[in-house]
Formats: sequence, structure tokens, C-alpha cells
Amino acid sequence: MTATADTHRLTTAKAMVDGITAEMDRDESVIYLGEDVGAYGGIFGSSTGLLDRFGATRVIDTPISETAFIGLGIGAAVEGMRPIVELMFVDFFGVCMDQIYNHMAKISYESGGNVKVPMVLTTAVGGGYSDGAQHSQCLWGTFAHLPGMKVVAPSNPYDAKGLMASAIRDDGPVVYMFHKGVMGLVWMAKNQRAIDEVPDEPYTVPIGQARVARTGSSVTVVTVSLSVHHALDVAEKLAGDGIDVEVLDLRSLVPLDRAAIVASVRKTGRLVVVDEDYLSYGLSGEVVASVTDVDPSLLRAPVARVAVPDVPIPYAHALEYAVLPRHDRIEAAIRAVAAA
Amino acid sequence: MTATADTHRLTTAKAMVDGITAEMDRDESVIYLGEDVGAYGGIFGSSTGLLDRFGATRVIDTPISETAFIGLGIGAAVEGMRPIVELMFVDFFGVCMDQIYNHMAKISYESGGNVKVPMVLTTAVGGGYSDGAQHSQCLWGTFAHLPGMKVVAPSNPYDAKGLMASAIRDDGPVVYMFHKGVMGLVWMAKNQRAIDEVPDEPYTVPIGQARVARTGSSVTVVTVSLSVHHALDVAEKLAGDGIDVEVLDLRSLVPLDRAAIVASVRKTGRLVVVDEDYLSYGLSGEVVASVTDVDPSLLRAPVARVAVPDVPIPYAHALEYAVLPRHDRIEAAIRAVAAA
Amino acid sequence: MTVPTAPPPAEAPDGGPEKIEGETRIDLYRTMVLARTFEEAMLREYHSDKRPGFDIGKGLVPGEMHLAAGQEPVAAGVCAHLSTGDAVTATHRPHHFAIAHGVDLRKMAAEIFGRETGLGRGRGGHMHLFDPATHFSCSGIIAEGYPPALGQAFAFQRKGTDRIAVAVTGEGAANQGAFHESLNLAALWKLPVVFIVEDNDWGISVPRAESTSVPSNAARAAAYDMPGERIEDNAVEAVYAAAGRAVARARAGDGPSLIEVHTLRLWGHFEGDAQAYRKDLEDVPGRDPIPTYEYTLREAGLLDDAAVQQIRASAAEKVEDAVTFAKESPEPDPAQALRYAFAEPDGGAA
Amino acid sequence: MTVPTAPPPAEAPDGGPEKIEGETRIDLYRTMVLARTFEEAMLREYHSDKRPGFDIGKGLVPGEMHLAAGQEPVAAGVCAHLSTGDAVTATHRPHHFAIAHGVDLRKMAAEIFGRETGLGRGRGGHMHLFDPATHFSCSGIIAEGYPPALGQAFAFQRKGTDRIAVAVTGEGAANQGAFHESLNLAALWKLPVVFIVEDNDWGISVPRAESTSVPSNAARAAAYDMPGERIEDNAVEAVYAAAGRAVARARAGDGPSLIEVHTLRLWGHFEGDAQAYRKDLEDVPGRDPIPTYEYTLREAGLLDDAAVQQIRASAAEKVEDAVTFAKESPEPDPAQALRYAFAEPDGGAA
Ligand SMILES: Cc1ncc(C[n+]2csc(CCOP(=O)(O)OP(=O)(O)O)c2C)c(N)n1
Ligand SMILES: Cc1ncc(C[n+]2csc(CCOP(=O)(O)OP(=O)(O)O)c2C)c(N)n1
Ligand SMILES: [Mg+2]
Ligand SMILES: [Mg+2]
Repeated sequence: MTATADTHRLTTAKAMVDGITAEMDRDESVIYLGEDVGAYGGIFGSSTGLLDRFGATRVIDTPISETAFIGLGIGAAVEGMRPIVELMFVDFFGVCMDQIYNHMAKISYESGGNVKVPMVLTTAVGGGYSDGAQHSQCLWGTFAHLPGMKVVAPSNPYDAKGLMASAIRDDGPVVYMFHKGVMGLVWMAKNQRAIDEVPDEPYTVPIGQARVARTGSSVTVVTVSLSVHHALDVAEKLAGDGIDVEVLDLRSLVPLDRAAIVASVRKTGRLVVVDEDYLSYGLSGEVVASVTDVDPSLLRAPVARVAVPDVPIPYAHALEYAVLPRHDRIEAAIRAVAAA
Repeated sequence: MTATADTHRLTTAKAMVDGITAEMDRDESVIYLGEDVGAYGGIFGSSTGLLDRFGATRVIDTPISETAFIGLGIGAAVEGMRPIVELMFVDFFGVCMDQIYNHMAKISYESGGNVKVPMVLTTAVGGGYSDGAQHSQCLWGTFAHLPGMKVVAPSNPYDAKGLMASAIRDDGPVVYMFHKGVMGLVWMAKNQRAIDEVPDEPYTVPIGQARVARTGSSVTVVTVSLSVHHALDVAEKLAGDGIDVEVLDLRSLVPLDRAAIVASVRKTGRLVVVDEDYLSYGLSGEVVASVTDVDPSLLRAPVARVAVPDVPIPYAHALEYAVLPRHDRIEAAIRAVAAA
Repeated sequence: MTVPTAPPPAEAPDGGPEKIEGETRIDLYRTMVLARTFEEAMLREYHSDKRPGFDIGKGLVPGEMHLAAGQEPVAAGVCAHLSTGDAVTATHRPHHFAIAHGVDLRKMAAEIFGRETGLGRGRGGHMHLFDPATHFSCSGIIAEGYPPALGQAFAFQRKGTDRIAVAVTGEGAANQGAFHESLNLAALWKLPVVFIVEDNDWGISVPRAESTSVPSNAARAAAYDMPGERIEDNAVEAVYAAAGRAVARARAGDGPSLIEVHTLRLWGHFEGDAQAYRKDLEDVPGRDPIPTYEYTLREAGLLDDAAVQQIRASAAEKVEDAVTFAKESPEPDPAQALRYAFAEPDGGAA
Repeated sequence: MTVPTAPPPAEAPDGGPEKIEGETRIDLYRTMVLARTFEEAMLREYHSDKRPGFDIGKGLVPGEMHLAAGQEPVAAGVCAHLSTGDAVTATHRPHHFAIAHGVDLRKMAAEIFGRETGLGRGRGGHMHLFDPATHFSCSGIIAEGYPPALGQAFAFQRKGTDRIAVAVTGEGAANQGAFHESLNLAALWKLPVVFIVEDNDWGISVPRAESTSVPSNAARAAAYDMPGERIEDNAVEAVYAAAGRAVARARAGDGPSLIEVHTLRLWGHFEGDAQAYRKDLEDVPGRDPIPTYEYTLREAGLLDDAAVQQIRASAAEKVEDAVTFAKESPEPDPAQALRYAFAEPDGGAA
């Protein structure tokens, strides 16, 4: 895409803020709450500029009391507001998960649909910069396992803006997980895909539809968020070797676009799942089961799952890169599956 | 098994307490902490009789402060005690998960093995008695997804005692999930398998080895905890129809006995996973992936996953039974897979 | 309930009968009787079809059942100051507050019976009653009803109304982290919330002294720079008076308050609880607050036999009507078990 | 650090120079200098290889880096009362407490450099320092270091020792649920714990007044029936005195205490923090507690140029030795990345 009068080159972070801004402009019940979301602008840029534009009554710094302020978001949503509440790092879910999964996510069901919770929970995920075992996790599998909340994880600026609009307009809770590595922050290593042309106008990207990020015929790579970038990098490299990789960017885990997974595997017969969350009991198994639920014979080779191998994320760079699904592991997996 | 001088007929709850008692007898650093574990004896009988035998210095009622007392258990374990700490219902994990998954489970790794946390976290799981969306969940997938803790879930008295001994003696954290429906409580509907002969002598059941609860050749049912009872019931029924069901009781989710799963599927070529936890991003997908990691062609039919279909557990009996993996759904799944 | 043969001590006039209208006093009594009548009906219905062996999952009303008999003064005294535009978030023991706040009895009973006509179409159950009409909700997770109340108060404040939120926990729950976080945030943002702690001496089997490091949770209000008050004697008029001050403060925009009421758990923690741990069991019936208050009002000339009979009969009629409605209502269709997990475009109308 | 040209005000003699030995005072100074020297070295090393563009994941010391310059009086004053048999659980900003408590500098530096010789073999990093030799640990999750300290104290109490646990948080963290639960449980069970709150005015970019509903967390001690004290002036001897009382109380079996110290965050929340939000930035250097204390001790005749030079040189030597050790240590073997997630039978020895 080239720049026209109607688009701007934005980082994912800026596109996300752009999406929030548009919704805050059109609906004054939308507010943004969380730790360091005001003057600081969000540790990972998720709210930069919002305070200046909307003031301290709509962009609100909270105490470090996640249970209280996420619960506050729920109550406000129940009363018709549309709060966006930030959990600074997803790794902190353990201090406030009850509000999230037992309240935010279940009130609709428990009330037989009589109470709605139109709330967005934003949160930063992911590692790769030596932040250690308590600040580097993705954990989308944890959220996606528990019913009642949609879970989105954009990989690029366009989706970040469009999914944000959809999330805010959704009448139920949406967990919006932004990977630090896709945000395009100046102070963190970034992939070129973290900056792109984004339409100025508001638009939505529907929640629950995967995107074929690259069409291919040899192997399907199903992945999400930052790993989409890595997978595309590897796919480009492997094209030269005659391995034609299809990359599916799930964009959301809940709903999961099972049809898109099956359609791609039906074509390629070979599946690699790349997931920066932990290997077991998570996304990679669910993607596989989406195929075997329908027809295991679609799989003409063992599936390769490239994920964090069930250890806490180590601090030391070499160790961390050994457990993250980085280019080398993805490439090896694709080659193995293609050759099997 | 018939009663001899060396065994007694025990409910699962009593066998669990028997296992704890034996370890408390041999090691005075073992203590039991939690809400209503003293005079009440545990809401689901997990500590009945311990207070009388060991006194209030070793069997300790806590305030309703899960973060504080689970954290206390961690600190005590770090200093060489072997606390067993009860989270009354697993559904309450959301108020204290940080201590569990970011501390209990990660200290060993973060310390490079220099600090050990020999702690058992016991917790009641499961539904089937109309306790609603916040008191009926299994959630073992949630715990098993997060690294650093073993996760066991006994289905019967023998395993309950032996796994408890192993859990207490383990030098790392073990989450011990007991399903209310396998405990053999007088005030809850129970399966005959909740009572059995149990050796009086202490013994261990190794953590990480599945058990073939029934040998069969037509279809493999992989399951755990209460669902083992249901699966065996159904298997007995289907035997008359010429469907010879193999039932694998996983006994632990972490470590997962992948070899046992693959071996059984290699034999039968057909797989049903029965899981009382939520369907997506959980146990059922992981079991499937254990097969496709090795060889998807072992699966000669689509896999059936009988789990809670990604909704909160409803209260009304008919609704709850519609979402739980009960006999009817298990039977239908096995028949379908056998016929496919 | 039965009136004790020996007249119980008259309720202490804390909060002052002189300040409170006769009609209000009768209303407080009426609310308490209605709540008690409901609990007695639930007790009856709950146990009616679980005999001979008690099976918690059996019967028309299965599952855990936490009844609030003895705690009516708290709900009646607080909710007397509220309109249905105000919010209440209650606990796992929610019925008395729901009733005092005006939740529709039929829909509530139907929910407890797991019927499609219930507040949550049978999905929620007795610990999960949600009533948008009265902004009432509750939660089975202790103390976790506090945070959402902040949000309701926040929304009310934003809209420039003087509506408030009342958040309830037990004394056991006051040792949970959510309690602390909620009080701090509410005080910091001057949210119109009234925090209520129902101290019934027990958290299941654990006596207050074994869970709480201070004799009064009112002392904890100082940790947030908010007024704190403890009502020692389960007296509805004392609750009424304290709640009046707290509600007025909240409506005036002066922020939250904390009120602890030393109340009474007349029955077990949940039905089926044998209460073997409970040493105070013998003198419990004598502490029933309803006969006590009835005696006070009789002495004051506000009630006589006829009035009492009328109030009881009216309560019984409403409750039995609700129970009948519940029993006659359709059960939810199992084929619809998956609905409502996500917001539905049609507004959730069946 | 540099000594200000104009002599700073002498430290208030709260806790009393008359009560405190000269040697102890010099030790307090020595500890603070060592901690500061370490932080200065970390600052230097951290930024040395992240230029020209700052990339948080780059360099020999990658990741978030929270340095404690300015907060040394808290660690020095508290840990002066401890032996290595006592436990300390620190925060995401842990170095000063680790150093004051006697954690081996080489192993600590090696951990921060992600080396196999580090406290956690490079698995943990700067927020996850675990030292069994001194019962030291820390956590990157705010307030969540409090609960494990209870357990250490519990174990010490059980063993009949007079060992205690010190648990540290920031003032921002004092609004987290774990704070409340921990204080209540410790008070209830009379656990030998000293709770420390380091109030450095900021929780990242949020000033204390925007997070905390009371001016002093010491006021919160009353909510648990435990002594609470706030030290207003970041003065090491005042901390020393208050900590002395609290530690003695804990060792005597009289239970926990809470001490809040109004301290100073001399630098950014983490390295890379531009602190645009911070209005007090200009007068921050003038509030550095170390020159202030140095001046006090010079005035008291306990330090002169030579002594100061010796103390600084000794600190520099130890710190540079540790940094050199770290840099020369082997990196962990990526092939071993999966070890230590579970307890290993060999006791975890590599
Ligand atoms: C976080 C959490 N922990 C534990 C429980 C289990 N539980 C339900 S009620 C209860 C006792 C509550 O005591 P209190 O707050 O005094 O209320 P009461 O039952 O006396 O009305 C407990 C421990 C729960 N529901 N939630
Ligand atoms: C539960 C949790 N929430 C949020 C954070 C992110 N965080 C890290 S440090 C910090 C500020 C802490 O402030 P304070 O407790 O005053 O300590 P200080 O950094 O000032 O030393 C925050 C919000 C966290 N680590 N844990
Ligand atoms: Mg109570
Ligand atoms: Mg601070």
C-alpha cells in the first residue's frame, strides 16, 4: 500500500490509539483506565496522547489495584459505559483474574443475557527483551480457555485499529492483547511489519475471522500476533527453496476461525503451529484439534508445534531465544514438516 | 479386590486423608492449611479427622485470604517445611493465582534450581450438583498450561492415597485436584467407584503415569477424574454391543503420559477425549496433539471431544447436564467414533 | 419465626425512635418479615425433596443454599434509604438484600428454582442473581462484589445523578484483598458507595476472632480516611440510622463510608451444615432480631396482633405466590444451554 | 554520587546519635555507599551498550532495570538489625536490600548479567534474585513478596528460633490486596515479620496522592492492631531506630510491625524512563540522602576525607570485582534451557 491522502504510516501502537480515539470521539461513554495510562501514555504506548485529547476525566490513572479497577470497569459497563481497562502486563492476571473470568466474562451468561458487559480489557503480552519470567508471557491460551470473553491479538497496525473499533463496539467483553514486539516502539527491536499505512477513517475488522497473511501451497503455518511477522520472514526465505508457505494470522483466539484453519490444511496437508504462549494445553493443541475434529486424514505429516516448551521464560538472552518461537525454530519446523 | 487384613474399604476422601495422615506421621514438617480444614474437616472431607489427630498447630484454619495463606505456604516450603495448602474450590484461583503460578511454580526455575518449593496445593473441582458458574469448574487445563507445577487428579481411592504420598514427597509444587464427585461424600450422588479397598500401608503412585482403567480394542477414551467413572460405565454398557472400549485414566496432566496415549491410539486407531473442563484450549486439544505430534495417520476417524462446550456452567439441572460430559454424550461420541 | 414466650429485650433506641417515623418503623419490620418468610420458604422447599438421604444435587432447588435468616436488620435498615435506581451488590447470601431492595420475588424465586422465567433464565442460580431493574447483583466469590459496585457508583457519578451503590460482604470476606483495594479506590475517587460488612461471627466454621486481627472492621475505615461505624446489636433502627448518614454522605458527593453490623447467622452456613463447630448454638434462637423488633413496635403501640397477622399473611402470600410461579414456570430448554455466553444482538430477549 | 558544594542539612537525630554507636553509624554509611556504588555500576553497564538508539533488549544487561538510588537509607537502616539467618523479600527494585542483607555481590551481578554463575544461573534476572544463603528473594509482582515472607516467618517461629522475616513493598504496592491480607494474617498469628513500605512518592508515573487515600500507610497498621510508624525524612538513623524496635518486637514473639519510610527515587522508575511526568525533578539531586549522612558523620567526627575515600574505594573495588566476575562468567548453555522447571533429584547442582 502506498500513502494516499486517506492513510498514514503508523506504528501498531499509534494505530491502536487511533482506533481508541475514533471511538472516544463518537461515544462519550468510552473511557480509558489503568496504571500509567495518563501522563505516561501507557508503558507500551497503548494510550499515548489520549490524556491530552480527552482529559483526566476520560483517561484515568489508577492505583495499583487491578482487582478494584477492573471490577470498576465491569460495574461501569453494566451501567452502560464502555470502559477500556488496561492490565499493564498480562502476567499480572493472577492478582485480578477473578474479576476477569468469574465476573466480566460470566455475567452475561449468569444473567441469561439480561445484563451486558461492554468492556475492553487491553493488555501487553510477550517477551524477547529479557524481562524475565513474570513480564514476558503471552498467556492468551489461559484467557481463551475460559468462556465468555472474546480474545483478540492483532499483529499489525491495520488490524490493531480495526479490531479495537470492533472490540469497543462489541456488547460483550473483549480481551485485546497487544504484543510489545508488534507495537513499533522506538525503544524495542521491531519488525518492519510493525509500521504500515492505516486508513484515517474509522473502520472495523470483524472479530473471529482469520486472515491469510500469505498464500501458499506446501505447508500451513497457523499463528498469531508477533509470530506472524517471524513466520512471514521465514516464508519469504523458504520461497527460494521451493517451500511455499501459507501463513494464517488468526487475529482472534475467541472466536477461533476453525473453518479457515481447516480450509488451509485441506489445501496443504501439512500444519505448523507457531505460538509464543506455552506449548501444552494451549493454542497449538486447539488448532490441531480443529483439524482432527473434522478429518485427521487431512494431515499428511506430523504436526509441528513451535511454542514455549513449558518452562518459565528465562532471563538470559540466549536462554530466552532458545525457548521463544523465533525464526530458526520456525524454519526448522517448516522444513521438517514439508519434508515429512 | 476383596478385603484382607491389610486393606480397608475407603471412600476417595478417606483414602486421601489416609495418605496425608501417613505422611504427617512420618514427617512433622508436613502441615495442612486452609479454610475450614480444622473443625469442619474440609468442605469436601479432604481433611476430616486431621485436627483431632494432629492438633491445631499442624492443621490450621486460615482467614479467607487465599493470596496470603498460599503465599505463606510457599515461604514455609522454601524454608524446608512441606505444607499442604487447600484452595477450597478451584474456581477461586482468580484471587490468588499470582502466588500460585508466578511464585510457587516459578521459583525453582528462576533460582536455577537453588530454591525448592515442596508444597502441595489441594483443591476441589467439578460440578454436577447445580452449584453454578463459580463453584463447578474443573480448570485443570488452566493449571496444566502454566509451567512449573505438576498437576494430578485422582479418580479413585487407591490413586488418591498413592498420589497424595507422591505429591507430598515431591520436592516441587504439586497441584492435587480432587473432584467432589469422586470423593464418596454421603451428601452427594456418587459412583460405586468412589469407594474401594485401599491398602493400610503407605504406598506411592508415581506422578506422570497414566493407568489403563479398562483394556479394549475398538476405541480409546482418554480421560481423567470423575469422567473415568462415567467412561467405564459407558464402556461396560457398550461391551454388549461389540464396542470394546479402552479407557485411559491420565491421573496427572503434568507430566502428561503422552506415550500411553499414543500406545493406545496406535492399537485402536480411534480417539475420544472426555474432559469435564472447558472444551477449547485445554486438555482435549493437548491429548489430540500428543498423537498428531507423532503420527496423525494413527487416527482412523475424526476425534470426538466430549467436554464443557465453552460456556459457564449453568445452574439449572437440565442445562448443567446438557453441558457436562455425562453418560449420554460419552456414549454417543464413542458410538460415532467407532462407526466412523 | 415464632415470638418467644418471654418478652425479649426491647431494641436499643440507638438512632432514636424519636427521629424515625412510625410508618418507617413498620416498613422496616415488614421488610424483615418478608425476607424471613422467603428464607423459611426456601428452607422448606430446599429440604422437601432431599429426603431421606440428603443429596445436595437433588430436588427442585439443588446446589448450595446460603440463607440469611437473622441478618434481616442489615438489609432492611440499609435498603430503606435506597430507590431502585441505586445499586446493590450482595454476597453468596443475597436473598435478604435482594428482597429489601425490591427485586421481583417471582423472578427471584424462579431463578432459584432454575426456571426460564428467572432473573437469569435459570443460568445463574441463588448466588448469581442479576436484576437490571433494581441494579441488583451478587457474587459467589467473597468480597468480589465490592469492585463492581465502584463502577456502578462511578457511572452514576458521571451521569451527574445522586444515585449510589451499596456493596455488601461478610466479616470473613473483609480479610480478602478486594476489600482493601475497593475501599482505597472508592475513598480516593470519592465514589458514592456505602460499604456494608455483615459480621455474623462466622466465616463458615471459622469464628471471627480466628480470621480478623481487629475487633471491629470499622477501625479499618481509618486506613482509607473514610468514616467507619460498627453497630453492635443487630438492631434494625441502629442500622437504619447509620445507613442514613452514610447514604446521605454518598449522595452529597462526599464519598464512601463503611458500616459493620454485628448480626446473627440464625441457621447453618449453608443448608446441610451440621454446625458441630458452633458453640453458641444454644442461645441463637433467643437472639432472633425479628421478635425483638416486633416486641419493640408493640410496646410503642405501632403493632398489634391484627397488624402482625396482616403483615405476616401478606408476606406469606407474596412468597407463596412467587414459589408457585416458580414451580409452574417452564424449565430452560437444554438445547439452549449455549446461549448468552456472549452478548446477543437481539438484546438477549428469548 | 558527589558531595554537594553547599553543605546539606544534617540528618535529624531521630533515633538518636546518642543511642547509636559510632561504628554502627559508619556501617550504615558504608552499606549505603556500597549499594549506591552498585547501582551506579549497573547504570553504567546497562546503558553502555544500548547506544545510540536505546533498545531495551540489547546489551550485556538487557530487560527492565529498576535501580534504587536514593532509597539506601531504608535498606541500610533495616538490614543492620538482621543476620543472614533472617529472611528478606524485596520488590522489583531489590538491589539495595540484597546488598544490605549481605547477598553475595558476585553471584548477584552475575545473575543480572545473565550468567551461569548467577544466583539463578541466569534464569531469573534482576527482578528474581533468590539467595538461599541469606534467605533473600524478590518478586517482579508488586506486593506479592509479602505473603511468602509470612511463610518464612512461620517456619522460623515453628523451629523455635528468633529469626524473623522482613517484607518490602513500595507505597504504590500498598494499595494491592496482598498487602491487606498479609498484614491481617501476620497480626492474627503474631508472625515475626517486619513490613516495610518504601514511599518514594511515585508508582511509576503516578504520584502517591493519586494512588493512596491516606497520607501515611502507618495509619493502616491500626487496621490490623499492629504498631505502625512513618519515618518522614529518608534518614538512615531514624529508619535504624524504628526498625530496631520492630525487629526486637518480632524476635520477642510479639508479632509484626509496619514501617513506612518516606524515601526518594533519585532516578527514573526504570532505566529509559524520561520522567516527563515528574514535577519534583529539579530538587531531587539536593535530596540525595548519602551526602547528607556523610556530612552528619563528618560533623560528628566519625568520618574524614581519608575514611570516606577508603569506604568508597572499598565499595568500588567490591562492585567492580563483581562486575568483572559477571562478565567473565560463562553464559548459560541454551541446550539447558529446560532444566530447573521442576525440582531435580540431584539437588539442582549443575
Ligand atoms: C475467594 C473466596 N474464598 C472462599 C470462598 C468460600 N466461601 C464461601 S462463603 C465463605 C465464608 C464467608 O464468610 P463471611 O464473609 O463472613 O460471610 P457469611 O457466610 O458469614 O455471610 C467462604 C469461605 C469463596 N466463596 N470465595
Ligand atoms: C500486580 C502488579 N501490578 C503492576 C505492576 C507494574 N509495576 C511495576 S513497579 C510499579 C510501580 C510500583 O510502585 P511502588 O510500589 O511505589 O514501588 P516503586 O517502583 O516506587 O519502588 C508497577 C505499577 C506489577 N509489577 N505488579
Ligand atoms: Mg460471616
Ligand atoms: Mg513508589
